[in-house]
Amino acid sequence: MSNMKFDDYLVKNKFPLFWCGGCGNGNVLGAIVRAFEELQLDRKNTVVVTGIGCWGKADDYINTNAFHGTHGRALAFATGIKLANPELKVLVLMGDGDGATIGGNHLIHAARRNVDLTAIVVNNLNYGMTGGQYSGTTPEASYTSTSPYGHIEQGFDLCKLVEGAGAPYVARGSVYNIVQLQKLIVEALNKKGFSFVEAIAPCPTHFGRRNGMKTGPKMLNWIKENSVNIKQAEKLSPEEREKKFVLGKFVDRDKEDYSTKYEKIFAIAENAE
Amino acid sequence: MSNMKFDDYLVKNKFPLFWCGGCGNGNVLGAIVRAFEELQLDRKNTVVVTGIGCWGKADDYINTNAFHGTHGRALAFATGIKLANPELKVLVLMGDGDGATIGGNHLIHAARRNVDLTAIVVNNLNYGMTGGQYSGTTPEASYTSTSPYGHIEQGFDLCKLVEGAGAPYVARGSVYNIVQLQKLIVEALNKKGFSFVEAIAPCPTHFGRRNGMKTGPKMLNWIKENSVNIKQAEKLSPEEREKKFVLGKFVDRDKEDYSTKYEKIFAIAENAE
Amino acid sequence: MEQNRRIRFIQGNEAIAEGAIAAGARFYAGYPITPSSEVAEVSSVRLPQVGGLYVQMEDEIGSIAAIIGASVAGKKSYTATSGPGFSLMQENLGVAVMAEVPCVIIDVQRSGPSTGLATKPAQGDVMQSRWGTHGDHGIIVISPSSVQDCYDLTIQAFNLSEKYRTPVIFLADEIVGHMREKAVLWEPSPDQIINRKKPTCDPKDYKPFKPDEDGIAPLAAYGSEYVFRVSGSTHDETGFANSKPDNADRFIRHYTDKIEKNKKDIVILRRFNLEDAEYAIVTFGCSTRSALEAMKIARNMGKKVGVLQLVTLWPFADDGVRELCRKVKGVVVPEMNLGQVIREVKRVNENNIPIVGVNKVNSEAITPFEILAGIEEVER
Amino acid sequence: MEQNRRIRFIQGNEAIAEGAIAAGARFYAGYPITPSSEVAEVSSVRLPQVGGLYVQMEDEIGSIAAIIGASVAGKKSYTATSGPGFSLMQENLGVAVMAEVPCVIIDVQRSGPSTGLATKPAQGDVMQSRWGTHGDHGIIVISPSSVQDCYDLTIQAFNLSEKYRTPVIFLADEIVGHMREKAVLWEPSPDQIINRKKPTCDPKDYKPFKPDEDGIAPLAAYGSEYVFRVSGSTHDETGFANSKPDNADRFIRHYTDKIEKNKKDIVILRRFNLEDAEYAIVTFGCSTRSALEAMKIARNMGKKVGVLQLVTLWPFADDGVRELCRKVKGVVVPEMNLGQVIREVKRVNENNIPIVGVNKVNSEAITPFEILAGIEEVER
Amino acid sequence: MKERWEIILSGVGGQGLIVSGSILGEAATIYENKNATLTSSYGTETRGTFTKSDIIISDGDIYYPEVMKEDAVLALAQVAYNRYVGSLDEEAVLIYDSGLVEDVKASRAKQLGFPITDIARELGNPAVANIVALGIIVKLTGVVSPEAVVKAIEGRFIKKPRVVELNTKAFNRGMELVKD
Amino acid sequence: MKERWEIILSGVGGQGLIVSGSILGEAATIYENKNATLTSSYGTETRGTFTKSDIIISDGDIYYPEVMKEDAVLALAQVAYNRYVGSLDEEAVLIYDSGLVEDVKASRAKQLGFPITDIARELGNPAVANIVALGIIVKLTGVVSPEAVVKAIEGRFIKKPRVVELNTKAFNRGMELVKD
Amino acid sequence: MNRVIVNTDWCKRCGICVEFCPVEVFTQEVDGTPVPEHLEKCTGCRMCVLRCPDFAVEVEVDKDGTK
Amino acid sequence: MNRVIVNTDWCKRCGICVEFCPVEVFTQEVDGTPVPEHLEKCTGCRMCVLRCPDFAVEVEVDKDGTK
Ligand SMILES: Cc1ncc(C[n+]2csc(CCOP(=O)(O)OP(=O)(O)O)c2C)c(N)n1
Ligand SMILES: Cc1ncc(C[n+]2csc(CCOP(=O)(O)OP(=O)(O)O)c2C)c(N)n1
Ligand code: SF4
Ligand code: SF4
Ligand code: SF4
Ligand code: SF4
Ligand code: SF4
Ligand code: SF4
Ligand SMILES: [Mg+2]
Ligand SMILES: [Mg+2]
Repeated sequence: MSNMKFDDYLVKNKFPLFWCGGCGNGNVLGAIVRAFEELQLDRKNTVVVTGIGCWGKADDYINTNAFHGTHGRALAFATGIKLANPELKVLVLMGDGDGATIGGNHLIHAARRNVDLTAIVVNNLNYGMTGGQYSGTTPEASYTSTSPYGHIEQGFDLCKLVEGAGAPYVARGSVYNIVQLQKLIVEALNKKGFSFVEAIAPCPTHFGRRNGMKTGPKMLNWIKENSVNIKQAEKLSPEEREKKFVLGKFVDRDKEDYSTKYEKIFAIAENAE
Repeated sequence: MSNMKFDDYLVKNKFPLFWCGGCGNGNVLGAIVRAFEELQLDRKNTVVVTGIGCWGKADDYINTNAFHGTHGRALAFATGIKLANPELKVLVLMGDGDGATIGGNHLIHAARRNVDLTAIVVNNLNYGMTGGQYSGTTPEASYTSTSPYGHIEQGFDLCKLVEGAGAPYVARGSVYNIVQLQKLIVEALNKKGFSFVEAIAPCPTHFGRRNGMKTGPKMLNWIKENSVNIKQAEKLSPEEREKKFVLGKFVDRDKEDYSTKYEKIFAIAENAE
Repeated sequence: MEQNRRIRFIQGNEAIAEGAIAAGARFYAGYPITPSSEVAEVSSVRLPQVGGLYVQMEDEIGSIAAIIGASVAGKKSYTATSGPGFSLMQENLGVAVMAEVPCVIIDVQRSGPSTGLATKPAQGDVMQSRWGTHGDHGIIVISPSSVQDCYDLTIQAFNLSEKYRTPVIFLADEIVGHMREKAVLWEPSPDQIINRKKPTCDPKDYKPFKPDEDGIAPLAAYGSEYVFRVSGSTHDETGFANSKPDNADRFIRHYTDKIEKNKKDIVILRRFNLEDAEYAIVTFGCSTRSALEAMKIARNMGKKVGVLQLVTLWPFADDGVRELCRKVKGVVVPEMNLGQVIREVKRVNENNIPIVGVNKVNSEAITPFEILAGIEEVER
Repeated sequence: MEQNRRIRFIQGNEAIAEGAIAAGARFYAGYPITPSSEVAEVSSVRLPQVGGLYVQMEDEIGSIAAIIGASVAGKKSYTATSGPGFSLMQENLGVAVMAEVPCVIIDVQRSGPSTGLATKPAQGDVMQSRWGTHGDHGIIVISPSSVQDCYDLTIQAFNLSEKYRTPVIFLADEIVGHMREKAVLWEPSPDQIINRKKPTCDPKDYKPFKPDEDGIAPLAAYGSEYVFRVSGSTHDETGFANSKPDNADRFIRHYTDKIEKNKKDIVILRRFNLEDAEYAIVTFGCSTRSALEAMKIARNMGKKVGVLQLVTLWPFADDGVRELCRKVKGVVVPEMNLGQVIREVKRVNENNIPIVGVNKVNSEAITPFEILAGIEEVER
Repeated sequence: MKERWEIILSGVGGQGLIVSGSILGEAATIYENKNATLTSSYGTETRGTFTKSDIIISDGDIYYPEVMKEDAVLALAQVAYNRYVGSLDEEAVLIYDSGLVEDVKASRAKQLGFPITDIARELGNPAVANIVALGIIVKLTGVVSPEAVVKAIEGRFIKKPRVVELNTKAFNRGMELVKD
Repeated sequence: MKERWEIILSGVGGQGLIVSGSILGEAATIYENKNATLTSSYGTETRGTFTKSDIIISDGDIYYPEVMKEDAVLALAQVAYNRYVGSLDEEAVLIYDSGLVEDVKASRAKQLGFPITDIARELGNPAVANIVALGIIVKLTGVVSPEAVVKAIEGRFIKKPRVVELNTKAFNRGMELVKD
Repeated sequence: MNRVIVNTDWCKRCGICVEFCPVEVFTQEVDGTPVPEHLEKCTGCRMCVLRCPDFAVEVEVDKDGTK
Repeated sequence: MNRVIVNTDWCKRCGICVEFCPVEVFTQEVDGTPVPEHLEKCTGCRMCVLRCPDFAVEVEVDKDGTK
């Protein structure tokens, strides 16, 4: 295959992007296609599976194979795709609502089952697509279109959750630290087994607007100010840490993936007959 | 109210119990009603919410209020019950299939949302009710009616998962260590906020039979041999620990529960009008 | 709540939320979805103002579960969704049927099966609202055609739900849900509000599924003197599981009968110019507006056209429609779907008069002119 | 697979799994539920023996999602469930419709709405199988009445699914699923198996939703030369989202039309003694057995009774039933529900002949004698 | 010979009645080219209570798969015996385990008691009581040939010669009981 | 006076057309006891592309809520202008923002251009262009009284006197534009 | 001596009480029914009560004889 | 000197490139369109390229002039 540039993976005739000005989705898309370039991914053998949401429209701009399913179920569709053809490289792009609120069960089970998928959750702390209601990651005390008096739930620490579910690769990046984000995505794509990358991203239109950060730059600055590196985080008290976006790689261990194990089942079953 | 004995909480005209000989469900039921006795719980103000499964039939034997819903959704029904009337003591009884496989999303969100509920998952490592298929907690390499060649998935460490989701009280007991189990249930019931107790229990009929432990005593001995106390566990290597049932209390921290926080919302909303 | 009595110029979805609160609902659990999200948003603002709870669940399955739970704990409760979420609610809708739990489920219909077109209207969930959950059951489905309806009929939906101890589906559509229109938010007087019957017997004798003479069992609330059990499995009067054939027969028939046998009380039909009509338009929801406009134009052209609006879609107005089919020469059934209500009209069309569907699924409203063309077709 | 050609004495559920494998299915994803679990269990043993995958998902929503994904990745796939699980599958069933993904969903019906009675039979999901998912769509539903049917018709279900690029519902019931009976597990020859059309055009020109002249678009598999996109949102021929009204119109109609317009090819009816019949029993699934027994007894009594078995429930055999209603003096429709198929029979009963339902929901099979009583009623 | 046989095997859960019914069905369908159906009632209530299987064997088609008129009923428990003893008619035969059914009542049907479970225990495993009973039924009714049943036993446990041996022995022992 | 007015407000997303439509509707329904409907087309495709609102105001009942025959159309963008300029008839008036619509074409309708957004900017906030336009429409058509609109503005922003002031000014400025 | 009573209507003959009594108080009948035979050994620890999954064992501790 | 090109068809005037260019190469038009005015300062770090959410910035580094 000829040398692919990052924008060879883009569907440019669909540009300009659907997303609002200052939305972080475009950055994550950029990090992904640049990771593709780095890995020289084969379009034909790649499937991008998306859910429903603003970020769920990302597959419109990626010219690999694509599956655009229902809200919250991307990982389940992806599991079928990958197990049916283990040769495929399967990326699963989900929002925080999609991937961690309605789709939380598929997320933890996919992590546990260790199917060789790469899940990228863009966490913009609310439901962008439907008008900025609170999601399972919305921080306590923030305002959304359905927490007009301030939100009273704690948000998930998604990386902790996915680690607790048993995933072999877990990392968090942010759109502000864009270079690191790309690096984590490359690592995740290289990982054999279930890999999970959370990307903290701005939704200026909804989360930003309702929390005093109407523009992309304001939201980016806020993300920057509220992020700490995993190393620095160690120095913080648990209470301080809970309020920060801790960025970096949390888990990276070797575990045989599902399809590899299934090969052994085939061998046993043949003999059992 | 007069002094209640543990068996005053039982629906004795439904005895003998529906469960198989040697099934651990009866033990957990015993631990629960003994905990009720210890706390002198008011039947009228108590609601037992169950899912569908062998363990899900537990409410048939408890003479408090009861809600027997659908497979996997007990926590969601319970959330509505509790939030609608915060005075109620709400127990949620679920199987490992019920509470952690199909119901995994409600579990992690309930933990995160911190509604004042006590969830007790009886983990018998498979779907008892439907004939012993593998569940999200079935250990790797074991045999079930749908893993005839040996199971290739890792099972959840439910306590880790629920801790990762943010629950303020997380503990694991076993039917073998029955006194400890009762103690953990009492603690959980006393906890304000979401409390989670996993009870490792034998299903001799299915999990036992297919894994060389056809009887209750054999399964109990196996559980005993594969359990370690949380203190002892610290001395084990991570690999060794992963293969054991670690028993004890993992998390116990104070967090304001949902209903308490909602009181503040009422105050703000009244003024906002 | 002075503003509650005012004339407002609001969206249908807002009127639904206001109607729910006026009906006495104090618990909302839901998961946002276009084009219903305004019901959630307005509820999140308004409920806490009146001591009610708004909670967003992790999905629609949990949402309907939570409102069922809240209802048994004593709060009138509701949720709002659209097709994809309504599909997810189907299993637990069965629990509300089986456990006879009053609650109101609002489905603001949008275009397409699957994810479809989130912001575009359709009337494609008519049959689903009747048959979407597995197994035999009865259900009440009400469909509004104006913003005022959204308010008035939401109150009615709660009333029927409480009266018959049954879930009620409020089947709106994107057009009615999103359009702004004048609505009078009147304050219902106590006798305009129906609350579920509470038990009055000795707490020891209370059987939560034992019907009174009117066929409906009183429902206590958790936390009262009445200790009781509720179950989504086949159960007997006590709420305990019971698999005896005659018990199954009794209760499964009950879920359908309590709706079907009270049709007279439940079914609301609106008749427009039917007295002298030679042709009738049978319609519901947003399409009613097009039908009435078409009728107006047709009448101006000298055609004797009338309109029958099925405010209650289910139980289906067998008698009303059968009678209509006996009286007129032909019927037109405009629907923003490929023909759902028309199947029912045909079923009761004993005289075999011509019935023509005007079906539109391109996500645009049916125009009056398309209905007029349908009338011309049926005239032939 | 020598045993595959043998006569076996097995349960319907086992025959379904064997039929799926014989049809070429190599992927099962499911979530256990009584009374369908044997389909899962047999599949978990048998699939790995033939290089196929068995995977249990976390729920039924994930199960149907996984088989849809697997199908687009090139494997014929299936799942099995019962009412509660089938209700949960409704949303993603719509994806299979919208994205035109072949797959087979087996619903082994059990008693009751909600959790009901897990081990007891019913035929309560007939309407749900047609209308359970939101929005307009068409669907193929096949119902077996014997263990041999479970094998033969499962193969047929896959064939239709592949041919029309559509999900097919295999609507069995507890009686047929759990009963043991003789079944000949024949090995289909290649021409008895239909596989989806693959594209043959230049990969650059491939449009996954552009129908050929036969109305069906070829479907490539992920990982081939053809790079393509599949979507559950309203999309155009390329699979990209498209909200233009004429596009919505075209595709939403297509999902219904490709089924309805091919009724001749799809619908299977079995006629028993209808040539001279004065009365007919219209039946399906397990009730067919009771109907045939009733017919036998009636014939012995000298009554001219015949049976029309709806092997294909949906698309409904409008023409076949309409014609029948023209020929006979009355029809009896026995169903283990409160009257679902009978609604459709009435819809096409243009001559208004008497139609009587024999409805039983006590979780026991309808006896031949109950049907005979129905015939007596219709004779009056 | 009779064209259609309707047989009920009844007892309590765990007695292997579905297995013996299946063997009978396999004998009839696979080895004698007859038709057969077997339906069982699965309880939801309590594990280990009354269960029954209906077996119909016929040379012709079998439509309705439930027994409409019993030719033979096996009762391996008192609760099962009680269920049938009063309702059977003269043409039926009621076979019961005389070790388990203690309270024998009058019946219009022909009643035959055998110490079925005791004999199974004698053979070394009470779990083969169902197969002993099968021997009795086959011998009494002739619904299928003994050879077909033996073939069915062999086919079913093809990889377990010891199980085949035990079951064949149990079956033959059941046949012999009738001879005696 | 006309019994039924059919008005379209069109432009691109974010111009506040639903707000101005709502104010018009509120003026008509709450303060003049008329009937009114407002329907808007929500796009799915791209944020910031063509949108429109249909407003109908009538003394009688309003059934079909979409405009069937335009009395007045506001176009706040070229794309919106293009959509209507060709299809309107003589009885309609087409009001456009002369600052944003550069390519003016022939039309059977009466066309009136005003520098709407520029004036709004002059007033200190381009976001009130929609209210300036409202002033123009009300003045031109008389569909509701100016007093009713001012009351509607006051009612809507009841807790924000500065917003009321700015909007009222914008509205009056729009009215004046027509006078000029 | 303590009294150990087995409710045979509820007992399912699982053998747990037998297996886990620390001092082997129980023997079993052929069908598995536990028989509290060696009551003299009973320490009154009540583990059989807590371990029985079927609420089928009761222990009445002889207060005078308690160790 | 480096060339910094803004694709105004794709640019949404969000201001991110302006805000985060370490050396303030950009100014903005009234409507927010970024103008790479101080090209002489550009270090070629390409952060504007990576930070633009709309793929609207390209930087051509002048190889001779690169620091
Ligand atoms: C079953 C179902 N429920 C709800 C919706 C409506 N819906 C579409 S996108 C979305 C939330 C999107 O939030 P997120 O996943 O965080 O993505 P974002 O838009 O923020 O990128 C919701 C609730 C749906 N399409 N399907
Ligand atoms: C939606 C749905 N799917 C599947 C089932 C079938 N089902 C009933 S219980 C059960 C599993 C029970 O396992 P678990 O929750 O572990 O409880 P146990 O029986 O082991 O106590 C299943 C799969 C159901 N009732 N509903
Ligand atoms: S709404 Fe938020 S998430 Fe969606 S495109 Fe706009 S900024 Fe991005
Ligand atoms: S099947 Fe297992 S879990 Fe169920 S009652 Fe029997 S032993 Fe207990
Ligand atoms: S533990 Fe209980 S059920 Fe088991 S044998 Fe002993 S008394 Fe019986
Ligand atoms: S009380 Fe203790 S010592 Fe006595 S029988 Fe029970 S377990 Fe044994
Ligand atoms: S970051 Fe990109 S979209 Fe934003 S202003 Fe700069 S060039 Fe335009
Ligand atoms: S390349 Fe770096 S220095 Fe140059 S304009 Fe971009 S951000 Fe500024
Ligand atoms: Mg989001
Ligand atoms: Mg379990």
